[in-house]
Amino acid sequence: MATANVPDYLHPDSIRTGLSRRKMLDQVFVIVGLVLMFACLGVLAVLFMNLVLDGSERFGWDFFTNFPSRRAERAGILGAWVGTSLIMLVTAFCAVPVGVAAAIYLEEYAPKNWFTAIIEINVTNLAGVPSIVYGLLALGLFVYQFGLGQSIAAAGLTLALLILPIVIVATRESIRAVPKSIREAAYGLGATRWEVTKDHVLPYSTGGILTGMILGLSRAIGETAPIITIGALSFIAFLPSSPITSEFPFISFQWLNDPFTAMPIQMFNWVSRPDQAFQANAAAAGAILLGMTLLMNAVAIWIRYRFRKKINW
Amino acid sequence: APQFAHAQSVIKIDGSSTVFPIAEAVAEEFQISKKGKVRVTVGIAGTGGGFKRFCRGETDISNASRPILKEEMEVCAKAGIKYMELPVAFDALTVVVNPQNNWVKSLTAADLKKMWEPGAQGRVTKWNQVRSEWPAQPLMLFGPGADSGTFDYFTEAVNGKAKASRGDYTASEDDNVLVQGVENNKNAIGYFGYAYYIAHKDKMRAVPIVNPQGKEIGPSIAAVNDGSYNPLSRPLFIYVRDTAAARAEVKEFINFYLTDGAKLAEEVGYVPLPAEAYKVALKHFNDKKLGTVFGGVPEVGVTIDALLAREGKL
Amino acid sequence: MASTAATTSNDLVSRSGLRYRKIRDRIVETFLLAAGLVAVFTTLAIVVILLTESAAFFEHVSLKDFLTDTMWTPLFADAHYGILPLVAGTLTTTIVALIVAVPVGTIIAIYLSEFASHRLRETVKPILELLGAVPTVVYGYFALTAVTPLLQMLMPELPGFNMLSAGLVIGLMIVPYVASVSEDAMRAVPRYMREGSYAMGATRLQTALRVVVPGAFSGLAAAFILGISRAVGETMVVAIAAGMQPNFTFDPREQAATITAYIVQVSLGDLPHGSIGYQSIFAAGLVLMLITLIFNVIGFSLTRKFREAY
Amino acid sequence: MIETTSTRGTPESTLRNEENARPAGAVTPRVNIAVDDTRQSRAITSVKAQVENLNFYYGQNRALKNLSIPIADKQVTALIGPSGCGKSTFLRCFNRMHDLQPDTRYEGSITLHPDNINLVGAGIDPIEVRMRIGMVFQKPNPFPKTIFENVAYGLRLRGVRNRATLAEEVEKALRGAALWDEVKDRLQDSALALSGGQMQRLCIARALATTPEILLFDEPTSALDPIATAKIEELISTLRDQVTVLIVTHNMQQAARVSDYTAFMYLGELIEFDEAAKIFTNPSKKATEDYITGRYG
Amino acid sequence: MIETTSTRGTPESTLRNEENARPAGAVTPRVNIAVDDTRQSRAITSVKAQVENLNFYYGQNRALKNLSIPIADKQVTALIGPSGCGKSTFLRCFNRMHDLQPDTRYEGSITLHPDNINLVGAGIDPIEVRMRIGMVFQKPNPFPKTIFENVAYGLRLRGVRNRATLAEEVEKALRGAALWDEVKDRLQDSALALSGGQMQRLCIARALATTPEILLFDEPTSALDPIATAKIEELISTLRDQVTVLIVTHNMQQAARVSDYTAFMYLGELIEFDEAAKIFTNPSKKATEDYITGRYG
Ligand SMILES: Nc1ncnc2c1ncn2[C@@H]1O[C@H](COP(=O)(O)OP(=O)(O)OP(=O)(O)O)[C@@H](O)[C@H]1O
Ligand SMILES: Nc1ncnc2c1ncn2[C@@H]1O[C@H](COP(=O)(O)OP(=O)(O)OP(=O)(O)O)[C@@H](O)[C@H]1O
Ligand SMILES: [Mg+2]
Ligand SMILES: [Mg+2]
Ligand SMILES: O=P([O-])([O-])[O-]
Repeated sequence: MATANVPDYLHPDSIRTGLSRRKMLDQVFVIVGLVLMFACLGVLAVLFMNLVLDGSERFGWDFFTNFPSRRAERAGILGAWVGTSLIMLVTAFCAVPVGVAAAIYLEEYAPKNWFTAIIEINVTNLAGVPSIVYGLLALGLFVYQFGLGQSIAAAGLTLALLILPIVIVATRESIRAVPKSIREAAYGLGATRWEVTKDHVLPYSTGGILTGMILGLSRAIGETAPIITIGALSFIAFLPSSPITSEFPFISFQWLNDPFTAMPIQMFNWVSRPDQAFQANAAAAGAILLGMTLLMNAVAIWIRYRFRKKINW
Repeated sequence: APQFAHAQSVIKIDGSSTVFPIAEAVAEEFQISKKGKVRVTVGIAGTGGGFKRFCRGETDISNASRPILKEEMEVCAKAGIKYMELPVAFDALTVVVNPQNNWVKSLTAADLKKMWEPGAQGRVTKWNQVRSEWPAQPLMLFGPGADSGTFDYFTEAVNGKAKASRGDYTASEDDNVLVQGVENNKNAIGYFGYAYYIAHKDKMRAVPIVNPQGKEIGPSIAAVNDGSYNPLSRPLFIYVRDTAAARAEVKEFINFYLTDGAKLAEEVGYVPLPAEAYKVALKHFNDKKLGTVFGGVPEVGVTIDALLAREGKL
Repeated sequence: MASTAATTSNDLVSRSGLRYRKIRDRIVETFLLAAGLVAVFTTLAIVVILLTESAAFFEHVSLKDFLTDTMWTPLFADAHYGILPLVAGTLTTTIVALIVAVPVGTIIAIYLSEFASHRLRETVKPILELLGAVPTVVYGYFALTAVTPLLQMLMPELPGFNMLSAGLVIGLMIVPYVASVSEDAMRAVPRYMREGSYAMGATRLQTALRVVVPGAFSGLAAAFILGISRAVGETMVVAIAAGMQPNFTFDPREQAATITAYIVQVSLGDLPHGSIGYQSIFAAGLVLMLITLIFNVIGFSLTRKFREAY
Repeated sequence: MIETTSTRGTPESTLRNEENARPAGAVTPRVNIAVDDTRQSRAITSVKAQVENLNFYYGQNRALKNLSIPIADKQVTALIGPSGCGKSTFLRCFNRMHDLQPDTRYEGSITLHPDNINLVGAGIDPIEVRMRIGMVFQKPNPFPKTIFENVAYGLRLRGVRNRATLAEEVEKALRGAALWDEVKDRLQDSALALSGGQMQRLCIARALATTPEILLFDEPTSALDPIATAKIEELISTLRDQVTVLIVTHNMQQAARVSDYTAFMYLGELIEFDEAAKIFTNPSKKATEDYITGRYG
Repeated sequence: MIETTSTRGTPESTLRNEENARPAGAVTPRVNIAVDDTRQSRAITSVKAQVENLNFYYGQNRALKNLSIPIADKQVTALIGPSGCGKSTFLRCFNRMHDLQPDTRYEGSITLHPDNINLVGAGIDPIEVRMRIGMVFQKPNPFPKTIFENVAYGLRLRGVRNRATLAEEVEKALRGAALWDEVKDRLQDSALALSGGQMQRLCIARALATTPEILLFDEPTSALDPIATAKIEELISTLRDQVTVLIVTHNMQQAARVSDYTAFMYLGELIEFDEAAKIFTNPSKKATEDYITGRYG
């Protein structure tokens, strides 16, 4: 076919020269892409190293077991990490059941009508609401309307609402990954919706749900703005009440009403102290907070990977 | 060793960020001395913000860098909140500039007014608009926010009316933000409590203020003590709710405050009151001497002896 | 013989058991619906709270002042209630962020989706997403203590608080977000579309730019718009690194407050319930909410479009 | 050896020209599909279900048009027809699978004998229908559970708890699906570890465990290799003695091999229903013949 | 009317028993596929590409086994065989589409005449190969651009900017694909607005625009309705005069209708290659015959 009458641009020679230019552009793009990608990853590394180096002198057992102090070298994050843990407990306890249930409703039950559409739109929209707006909601609703004040309960609930869309979206995605054929198999045997959901859909999407939960919590753990908005920035050098008591009934929920501090708040507090010594504390707290977040994400990735491997449709 | 506290009550303190360093130090040392059995929280809502919470009964002790105002007294009275007013230290309200600022040698009350009066808003934006010999650099202002006692005192002292200030400056209830602002900006000028200056004195320069006697005086403990740092030196207070004062741990706390407070105030950069003054204050506390001695009107330049001698009013 | 089959299975059908199972199904459904409604109530609560407090705010402040005044000093004696300075700050930081995030995010997305091996993509993507998971307060610290000093080496006149540094860091923060959504969109372009191009003798870059990117266009647009809505709502970075001064300027080298920074700044103090200052943060929040809502609606409808396209 | 015919008319023209308009010179259709001629031609003696004027709608779209077919008891009825003609839609009416999808509608009736209930009637609970009528799908879809639990699932739904009963019924069902020997030593293994053909037989066992009155198959072998296909076909032939079977297939050879009766559908309509032997050797409609000889589809 | 045969052997047994082991009593195969008998049987006079001992590996999986086939110049060669036998894999060797997937490997050669380059050789750039050999896919895959831009795409890749040249070549290609009359008034409309059959012809035009030496078709009509299919088949027949065509199809009738030569593949091996007329009337292998008569697949 490559006869003499082919136009110039189809001639093998011109094809080859044009081709080498195009392939070079490809190479250039690869380099640009790689550079940008590793630059971003590099920033993550720099960020982490920056925190670790700045905070290096603070890392030590004392840092975890000391309360904040006016003296930087004596200050620690005991109150902060305990507070953060308790808040996460409240958050997980509220957001996960509600989020999973809402996701099940939307995926398995909801008929296609305007009402469901409203719920859908709400969920997608809430996912895009800036976190500070949740802070305003909490300030107006939890702090003043419900009278919860600056308590662990108020913070936990705020963050629960904040991550609710994340949990819902992740759960829906993993529920959707359960093939229709499995549902049909179960329905075909005479199962009701709930039986299909509980026996099949939920068990097979546990991985995705757990992943969503952890990702949600990892988002919540670093949220500062909404907690500041409910007014939680203060000097607190004690722990909330113990949830376990020595007297009957051995469990107390007093801690829900206690004032608290949390990791990001503590870090923000130290960042805004200009004393260089406190910057080291801020960096150390930041490194730990970042470490916690990264760890949670790593766990989530691992779970996702594990479950993906386990059930291969 | 830290331990989970049981469901015992918390001493809640909020208010002035100027007083915060003292309160924080006292709270920290007190809790250490009580081995964590008593819990104290200290917020920094600013003097005004602190009084608002205090008069709603949300806090036990309110820190204040100025006396309680008439409106605040009324709110408290309406809510049935009675209190004791205790002076805890002296402060030299400090005007600072960036160390690279080589043109400001001192400031007069008139200079300060030019910079900060409400009419300056949006208009006075360059240093040379304050004094023509200064450079035509942008004027970057940092100061406490509207809930701050420092703000109230400064506007009263400089502009002649509390809260009368321009609004286009970087305002923060958190003095640390102001410190950073001044540290990082060559053209900055700001004001806040002496303690915050002391903590960062190598990164900023305190500007001497021309006092009514015409002398250029820089902020210092001596200048406060001899009354020459005028009109920007002022007493700091705590207000204790009477019902809270009935609680044993609060009593202990106030005792600790008025006995060890002088040392801690000095440590964090304030001017302690004379030893005698703390004794009198403690006596007033134990005698449940209620009310304020200011009657709700801002005053500039009162001495401590005069204060302690006055009769309180709710 | 038909009857035997029928009886055996009818034993198993057990009507009373079925009734119980169906009632249980109903009850569960009610619970699940209630959970679904939490999302609706949350939205409602946000709207109601923002609107009621803002309504109180607008009793004192005319809408005209709010929208046209160029000064924002609600807490001072000479109070001005012009939202423009805050909006300007918000837009400026957002634009700086986008100037970083859009090209970088898109190039990374193209690289990952069209050039990178499966292994590399599966390794890099989660790591990149970690960049989006870093707590914003940490980014704020980074902006203030690392990026600003770096920029000051290049621009000695740069003030310690500035929107440039905050914007750059927000941009960095939303890169993974833009990259991830764009990459999803590009990967939604079916393989046969790419194969069509390769079969014509196109290189990877030509295929990416001429076929994949146009094919994923609405997805890319959605990624950018969702990125915008993120940047608009970002709080801690600007609160820490951009200064908190309402400053009607679009110059990123200056310090300024954003809507979010203002809310945080006010929250740091304790504004009494019912004061105009308290209401002002809700009015600011309402504006923020409206801005993000607009972007979200556009973004999500575009996302839906690209999902439906194939 | 048959000489090749020269009918090169495009498929659609072939379809439009019904019997009365055959192109001149066309040769008689020659069908060479293997039909098990050991089976004797028989009329339907006992009807398990009678489909009467069945219409089905996906929203506005009428996917089934006035279908009327008798389903012979304990016989295999096959549904054939080109893709999209409504075979699956028809099959799924029998166990009300369409009820899972919003905006669908049945008209007409499918009367199940002997108790004469209308399977697609409004008064009858779809779950009850599904408890009496089993289904096997195109793609083997075992649950990602153990082999045992897969088969036991239907019984558990019906409230059977007793371990011994369960074990007994599971064994019976697995034997019925000709799978017992292959899996009896690994009942606790995951069902996903089975081969495609084994999975499909497991799905049949799962359906059999609850003794369904009718068993529906929707292209049960189209995802399987030839060997597995042969096994399933054999199994379906033996099932004929226990249960009424309705099978959709796009493979005419398969339909010819396994079915007693065959229905040919086109565009949602029933074109022809007859004994399989008749349909595959001597269809009475030109469209059927064209389809069977592979002229389109 | 032909009597029905009684061969009910399972597909795999049919396959295993090669000619020499036919079950006793089996009837001679009867094939009734329509072959265009106006075409004359002809030997390959000119070879466009010679496949020699081609092996292809997806990782460890050897998908093509020692294939050797001549591809006749300006003729249509069809590849048939059951699903998964490697037809697409084979086709995609010709334009090196496999290079887009990691961990694939070619062995052997496909020599393209007249310049005698080895298409699957390591030295030759896959992009250059693709620029000389066009391909049309199973699912019509026009780019989300205008009709004009779709056809012009290949030319633009090759650096053609001149508007007049582009317009001219686009028209020529569209005419070549028998689409010009239908789209000439809406060249600036989106290609996605076309019907399935038009889209597929557009894809053919797109490939034709760069004057490929070989045109590959991978089941080009399997996503189309009968009318569109007929048009494409007709088009392929006319293309025979311009370009060498290699077509994969699962529809035997189609292969019989359009191809000059046919290769039957099974499990990655070439079972039989011959003139189409020969393959469809008198295959020499039992497996081919079984496949053609629909005994499996
Ligand atoms: N879920 C659905 N919603 C709307 N229409 C549908 C749905 N499923 C099928 N249809 C339509 O109903 C008609 C019949 O489809 P059906 O799946 O029953 O065909 P089929 O004969 O089983 O085809 P195949 O051999 O491809 O499985 C088709 O036109 C199809 O487009
Ligand atoms: N991308 C791939 N990676 C690994 N193996 C593949 C890939 N594509 C195909 N195969 C395998 O190669 C073999 C041949 O597949 P191929 O797609 O060529 O078959 P085919 O004859 O075209 O079938 P069909 O008619 O279904 O298209 C199959 O066993 C298939 O599983
Ligand atoms: Mg079907
Ligand atoms: Mg193929
Ligand atoms: O915080 P203040 O001391 O300025 O009220």
